[in-house]
Amino acid sequence: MIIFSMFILICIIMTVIEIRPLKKNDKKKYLVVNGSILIISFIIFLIHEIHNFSITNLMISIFKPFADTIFS
Amino acid sequence: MEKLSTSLEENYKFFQQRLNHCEDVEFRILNPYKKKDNEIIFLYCENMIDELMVFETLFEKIIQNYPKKNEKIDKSILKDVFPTTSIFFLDDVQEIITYLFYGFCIILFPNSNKAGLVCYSQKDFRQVGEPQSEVVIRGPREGFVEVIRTNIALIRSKLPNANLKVRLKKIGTESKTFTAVIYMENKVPLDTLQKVLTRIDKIDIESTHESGSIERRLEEHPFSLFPQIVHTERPDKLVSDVMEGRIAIIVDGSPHALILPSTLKMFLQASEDYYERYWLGAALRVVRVFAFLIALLLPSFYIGVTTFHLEMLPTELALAIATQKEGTPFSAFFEALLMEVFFELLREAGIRLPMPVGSAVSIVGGLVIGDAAIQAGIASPAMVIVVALTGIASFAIPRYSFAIPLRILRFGLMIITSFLGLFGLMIAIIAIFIHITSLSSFGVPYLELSYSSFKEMFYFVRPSHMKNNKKYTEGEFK
Amino acid sequence: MKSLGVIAIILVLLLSSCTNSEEVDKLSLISAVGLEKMPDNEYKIIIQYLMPKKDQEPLPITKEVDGLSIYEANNNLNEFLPRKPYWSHNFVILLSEELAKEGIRSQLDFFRRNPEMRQDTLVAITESPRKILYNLQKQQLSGQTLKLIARQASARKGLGEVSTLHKVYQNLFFKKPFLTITHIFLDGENPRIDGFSIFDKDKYITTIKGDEARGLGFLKLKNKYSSVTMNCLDKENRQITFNLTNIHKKTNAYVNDLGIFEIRLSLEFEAFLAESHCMRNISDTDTIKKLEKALNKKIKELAKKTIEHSQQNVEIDYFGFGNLLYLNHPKKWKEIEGEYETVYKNADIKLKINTKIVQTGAVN
Amino acid sequence: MKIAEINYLQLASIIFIQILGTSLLIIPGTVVEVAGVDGWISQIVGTIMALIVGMMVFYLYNNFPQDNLIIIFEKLFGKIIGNIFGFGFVIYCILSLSTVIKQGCSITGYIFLPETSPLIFFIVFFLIVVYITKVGMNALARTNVLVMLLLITTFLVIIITGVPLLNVPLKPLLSEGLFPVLKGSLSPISWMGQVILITMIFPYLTSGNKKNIKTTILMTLIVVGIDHTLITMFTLGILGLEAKDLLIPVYSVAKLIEIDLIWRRLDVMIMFSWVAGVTLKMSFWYFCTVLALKQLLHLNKYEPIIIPLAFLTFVIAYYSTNNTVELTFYLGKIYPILSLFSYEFTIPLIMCLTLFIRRKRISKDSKEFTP
Repeated sequence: MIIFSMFILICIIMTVIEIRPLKKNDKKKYLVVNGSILIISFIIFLIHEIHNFSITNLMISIFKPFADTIFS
Repeated sequence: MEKLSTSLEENYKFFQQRLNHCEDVEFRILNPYKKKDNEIIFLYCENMIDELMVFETLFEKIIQNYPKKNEKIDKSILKDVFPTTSIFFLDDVQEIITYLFYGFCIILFPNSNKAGLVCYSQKDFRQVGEPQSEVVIRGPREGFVEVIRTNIALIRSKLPNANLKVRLKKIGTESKTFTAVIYMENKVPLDTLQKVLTRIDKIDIESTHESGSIERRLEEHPFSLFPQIVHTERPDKLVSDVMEGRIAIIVDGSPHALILPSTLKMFLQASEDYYERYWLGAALRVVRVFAFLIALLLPSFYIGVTTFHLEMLPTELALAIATQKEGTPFSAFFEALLMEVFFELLREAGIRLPMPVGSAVSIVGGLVIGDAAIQAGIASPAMVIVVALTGIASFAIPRYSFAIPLRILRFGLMIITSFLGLFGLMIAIIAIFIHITSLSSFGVPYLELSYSSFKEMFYFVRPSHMKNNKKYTEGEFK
Repeated sequence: MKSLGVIAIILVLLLSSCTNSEEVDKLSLISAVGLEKMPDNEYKIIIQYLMPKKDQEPLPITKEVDGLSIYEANNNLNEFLPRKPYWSHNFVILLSEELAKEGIRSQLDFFRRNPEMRQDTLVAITESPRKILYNLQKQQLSGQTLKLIARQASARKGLGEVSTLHKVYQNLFFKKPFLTITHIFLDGENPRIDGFSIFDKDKYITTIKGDEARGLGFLKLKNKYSSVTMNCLDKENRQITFNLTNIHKKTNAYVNDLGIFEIRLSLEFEAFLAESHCMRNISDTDTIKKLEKALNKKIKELAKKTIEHSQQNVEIDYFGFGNLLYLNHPKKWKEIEGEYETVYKNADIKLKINTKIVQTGAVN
Repeated sequence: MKIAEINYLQLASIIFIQILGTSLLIIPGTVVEVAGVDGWISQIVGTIMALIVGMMVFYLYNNFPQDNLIIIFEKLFGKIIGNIFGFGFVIYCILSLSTVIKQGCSITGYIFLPETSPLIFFIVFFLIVVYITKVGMNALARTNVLVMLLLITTFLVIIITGVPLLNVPLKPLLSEGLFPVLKGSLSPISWMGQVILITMIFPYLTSGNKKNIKTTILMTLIVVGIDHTLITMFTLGILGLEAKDLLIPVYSVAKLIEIDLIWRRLDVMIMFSWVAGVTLKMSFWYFCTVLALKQLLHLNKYEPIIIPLAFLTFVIAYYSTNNTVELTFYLGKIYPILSLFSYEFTIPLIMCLTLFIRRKRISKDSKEFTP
């Protein structure tokens, strides 16, 4: 957990470093894009922590009937 | 004052003032009739010049042809003295002073705003001898010296051809060092040439005394560990590279000529490869590729195998290593680190010391690294073999500058391997190769695996190359 | 700044990684292991490991541990062992007959799952693994020696293939497994290999020794040497020995219309005369023809002996004829799959043997 | 900025590593489980089907040599539907990439460092992938050639040293009929259908003429198909149906190989080169994902979004499957369906049909590719 949070922190810092020297107009755009991507990943992380549910689980539950009929 | 004035007195005073405390500069006034406005002033730097020649040719002849008492002295007098046009006139003060220190004799006339310059330059420098850093068994024994004129002469004598162009540039705002860009006009790719010339013009530096400082400023990736410009002391190597369409740069005062664009394989080639039998050259290159890999990877591979993947070894060997390891207090990583540091220390000490003391260091070092460390239980014999092999492999790389990144990277790889095993090693190798392949030297990829480059590396010897240099101009640029 | 970030990540990585690096001198290399059954479902494992000491020949040390499972016993080892057991250099797994009777598939599971384990480890059955391992203790590389013995014995004596872990499992996945495993006897002090154990699926049945075992080699081996000794043509009490090589085997199995399982086996050998106690002059082609004929007969006799033994005494097909039928005629196999035992018992096995004497050695 | 140039050898190596990077070790297992002894026939069927995908890719290249997939979508389907397809492609890329990462991490973890926390592998792969993507396509393409040589050597070593170990006949042929073979071929098709990813790098193929690019794509697919077939044949021939029982059958084959003189145990060396392949595969996938997202969002540069997007991908990968059983099931049964019904077969087919029908009415004024 500690490693993970440090990892997130470093990722955010690196992103900020990357964006900082850009022009003002671009900066806003990249902030929005990067921020939303990071938020999405955080939501995925939270959902997994709370409900133990991931996208792969979703895929498996959707496609399992197909798979069972095809590979029976 | 930027230009000379017409008054001789003013000029004289100016030079006196400007060259204050430059006590190697001699002022001589020639005024046989002791009459005003009829004197000539000579300036020269006495250490840079052949003084005897100045007296014998210049002074005596001028006195012989000196006009009558009533006639005015004029710069046309020099025309009578020198039939050839080995004299020229300048009025820019800064340039005149520069020429003064190049070894020219400056002649100032009354009522003239131009000074005459005659070259009497003579310096006593090192003779052309065998190059120290690139020794060959078979091949020419001459190497570059510090004087640029001698160096250009060495190249010219090998290629008396009008296509060989020598362009002189001056680098350094203070030192005004002569720098020659040498290339074959009909072979060099023009865009590369243009790039090199513009980049030389852009160099902003106060003074330079060695081509190394220019090398840093020419490279596209100056912070990379890997050198991107080959330097050589051998005229034959330079000429054969120039014949391939590469560009050479010679800096006055440095016996190391730069060759660019350079690729990784050039660092693994020795000029001898082309003089010996083809098979030997090809085989030696394979050996050098192995030496490169061993120098980079062997210690970390050993750490990875003995601490993570003992199953890779045959049982007997595993047992033998374990038996040797028994009783040594350190972990394999620390042991390797210690021995590598020992080795680097010894190497550094051996290079700096004068020859007789140097051999003493190597004897002591051999004892320390070899026997004593094992006897004292600091290192296991297997580790000593590994470190020694690594050292020898790094000496087998023909260019010293290319062995430096390997020495540094080796330590990094050892640290990563000690934490992550062979997995970490592989990841680090990929990172290194990604870095190497991302480098380029004047638009030419530093390392590119293709059929033609492979063939060039191992298969074709240079003679056929000389006839058809398309491989460099077409093959590598794509 | 950027490089600072990278350095920070690398530091985090390095400081946090709980790696599994083990120094060489913190491991004990296991070279052989034996499994025995204890009462109360417990296992006794006998482990022979090498612990290198400086300036000393590493001799194997034998220890015994108990445990409910083999993995647990492996962990229990460290009750007295100062080093981590390391399985990668294990060469031999010995199973006691008692244990093998319960089915070896489950007993070997630990060795299959353990990623350290090599799959070319020798698996052998013996009466008492313990005795063998204690007797082997004086050898420097005990496990390796035993594996080499097995390999040489299988090649020279014609006892079928060396049964490695991989071969055992490969066999168990066949439609009709025909497992035979090297059997190690204890002859006084030394281990000896002169026979093999036969299995019904993965359960140990019995062990075959001596002459009865010899036939398996002819039927199973490919391109390996083995020798045949027979009586001389003219003198009854003198022997002549041939070395056989370059085996070409053709087999065909099918079920005929009457429901009888028929197997056609044709074997071609090249024979070298290795030793002769009679007939100093064999340059005559007629003699060679006669010898070839006698050799054919002898080999047939040996093979028949083993086949008869398998059909009559144990009633188990350990040659893989059933699998052969499945490979070539999967439909027929399905028909007789249920009552294969009885079908095999009445099977008609036809042998055709053809030997060519190629060389007579250095003496003419 | 100058567009990186990719020559034929580099293109071939990209396709080669992109498919074989992970499949070299895994593919026999997933196929043998479904098709049994006839797994190698499944591979041949899969290769033939993959050639169709390759033809579709070339058909797109033939018509849009200067554009990549995102722009082609826009040109073919208009702005709105094109963008929807584009975002779908990004999601597909992230999902596929996350399975690649998961495979890479779990297999290297199992073989190299079984006692180390799996997070370490994710962080290491994260770092190297971010670094490679930052350095760019040129270096990636050149390193690909190097690693392709390494993988081919590995492959040849397995094949050549495996010959004496072959002892299980590949019989009976088609005992269960043709149906299991076809079912088994789904997984190879989904693997080799990943060749669709090179639609993202069309603009980089500047130096080639079209015919040569066609041969390069198809020949590489055939070579990869031969590799798949041979490796499956050898796995079956050496292990028999035991291959069903094993987590990574090819690794078990490698464990049996003995070269007495040089190396007794070759398996780690084989894993060594596999790690290189899987790293480059990940990097290429990630490069395409970043490029696609950058184009969809009309950004100037892709460098600033590398780290956040990589973080998202690695989080998804880290939390994708809980154990190896689930991963094997997902890879063998779910992923082929998922990918073949989306971007590996169906959508390219729709694109080609659309292109064929309205060939003359494709809008020409659309934007240009910028790296």
